[in-house]
Amino acid sequence: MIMNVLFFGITKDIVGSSEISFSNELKPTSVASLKKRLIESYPEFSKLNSLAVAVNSEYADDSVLLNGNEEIAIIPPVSGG
Amino acid sequence: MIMNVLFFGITKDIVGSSEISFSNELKPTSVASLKKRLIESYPEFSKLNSLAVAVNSEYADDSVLLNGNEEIAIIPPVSGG
Amino acid sequence: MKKVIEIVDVIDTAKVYAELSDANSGGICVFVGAVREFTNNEEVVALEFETYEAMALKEMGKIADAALARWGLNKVVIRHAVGEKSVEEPVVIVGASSAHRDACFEACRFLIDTLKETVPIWKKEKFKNKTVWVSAHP
Amino acid sequence: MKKVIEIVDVIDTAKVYAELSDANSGGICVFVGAVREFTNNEEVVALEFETYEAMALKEMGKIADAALARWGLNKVVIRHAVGEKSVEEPVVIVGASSAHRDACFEACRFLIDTLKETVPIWKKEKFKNKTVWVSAHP
Repeated sequence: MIMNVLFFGITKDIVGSSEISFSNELKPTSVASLKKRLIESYPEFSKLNSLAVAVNSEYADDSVLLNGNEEIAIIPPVSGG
Repeated sequence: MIMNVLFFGITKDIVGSSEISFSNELKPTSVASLKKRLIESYPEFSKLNSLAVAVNSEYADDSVLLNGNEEIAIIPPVSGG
Repeated sequence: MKKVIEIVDVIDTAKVYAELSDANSGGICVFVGAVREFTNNEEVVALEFETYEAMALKEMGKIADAALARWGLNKVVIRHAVGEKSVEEPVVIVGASSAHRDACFEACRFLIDTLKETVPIWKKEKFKNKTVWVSAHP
Repeated sequence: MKKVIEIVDVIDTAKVYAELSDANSGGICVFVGAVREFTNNEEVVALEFETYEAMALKEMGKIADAALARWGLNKVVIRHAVGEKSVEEPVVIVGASSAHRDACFEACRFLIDTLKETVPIWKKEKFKNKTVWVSAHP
């Protein structure tokens, strides 16, 4: 199983793709470690006003653990309306 | 010249007409005296929540003088909306 | 036209957005007052509205001007219906259009609150066995 | 249907009144957000909206449920547009329908304020010479 992560808005532009995959041995095991890895790979992420993560389309805080079967999405600052 | 007074809403029902006329010698000379005369003739008026008078389609307080050429209307409690 | 002020027989709710739309408006707030089926647990058959039209239009114009000035609005609509209205029918529509949403919400609330206080329109509630002029008596 | 929750390509403002109308509602409040021509004195060519649709619909549903419960509303509508929108085009419409007007005004304000805080929708402002993701950076 690979872990897919979806990107939207400015994070999609930063990554240059709407989705990236982590292969088995590189999968982050928590929301906190996912964020840390993304910021290491894409330093631009640290300049954003906020960076949230959704797991199975619900906001998930840093402590949430990941097993790799979830739908994971990166949520930059929202600006609807 | 006679003075015509328009009635709306519940005051029209009380008077039984949408308009009454005062002949020359009986014309009230101020908003206050008009109200006094109406309350004497129609005691039901004194039971209303409020009784306003419009002169030339503007709210007019008791001190406003009347010469008989104005458009005069009796404004019971409004309830639009 | 910055303001639309009307007394009408039937309110067309569909056109109010076009009337309030403006290149400088990011926010549009509209309030519609409609006939409710029950008042104090009594079933309402219909409401009947009458007005002193010349004065009502003047007072509605004053309310619109006050709101335009106070909130720097781009557009205002105040439209009231007269005649007999059944349950769910719209009886009044007011709307404000402004750069940001604070102004249009506050202005819209002001429009309906002030209309109910000052505009010479009268409403009779028709129940099954009686009719009552609203607000006439304590 | 007590609530209408949708992401659409084009918002039809004309149908919202029918969606909010209810025999028990004396008040209906609607807010429309539209594209303004100028942002900080810079001319906007268009706004481009994108969404994480599955999550956006879920979050919009939570907001509607919270408003229905808190204000005892009869009906709620939350509808957001995606894609490119030009000046004066509606991008969001929210509405609440209630027995009395206090509730629908407060609820309508809550709907749009909370939508802007929590719903995963992103807006890019397109100016003549640049594009900017709104709120992304300090």
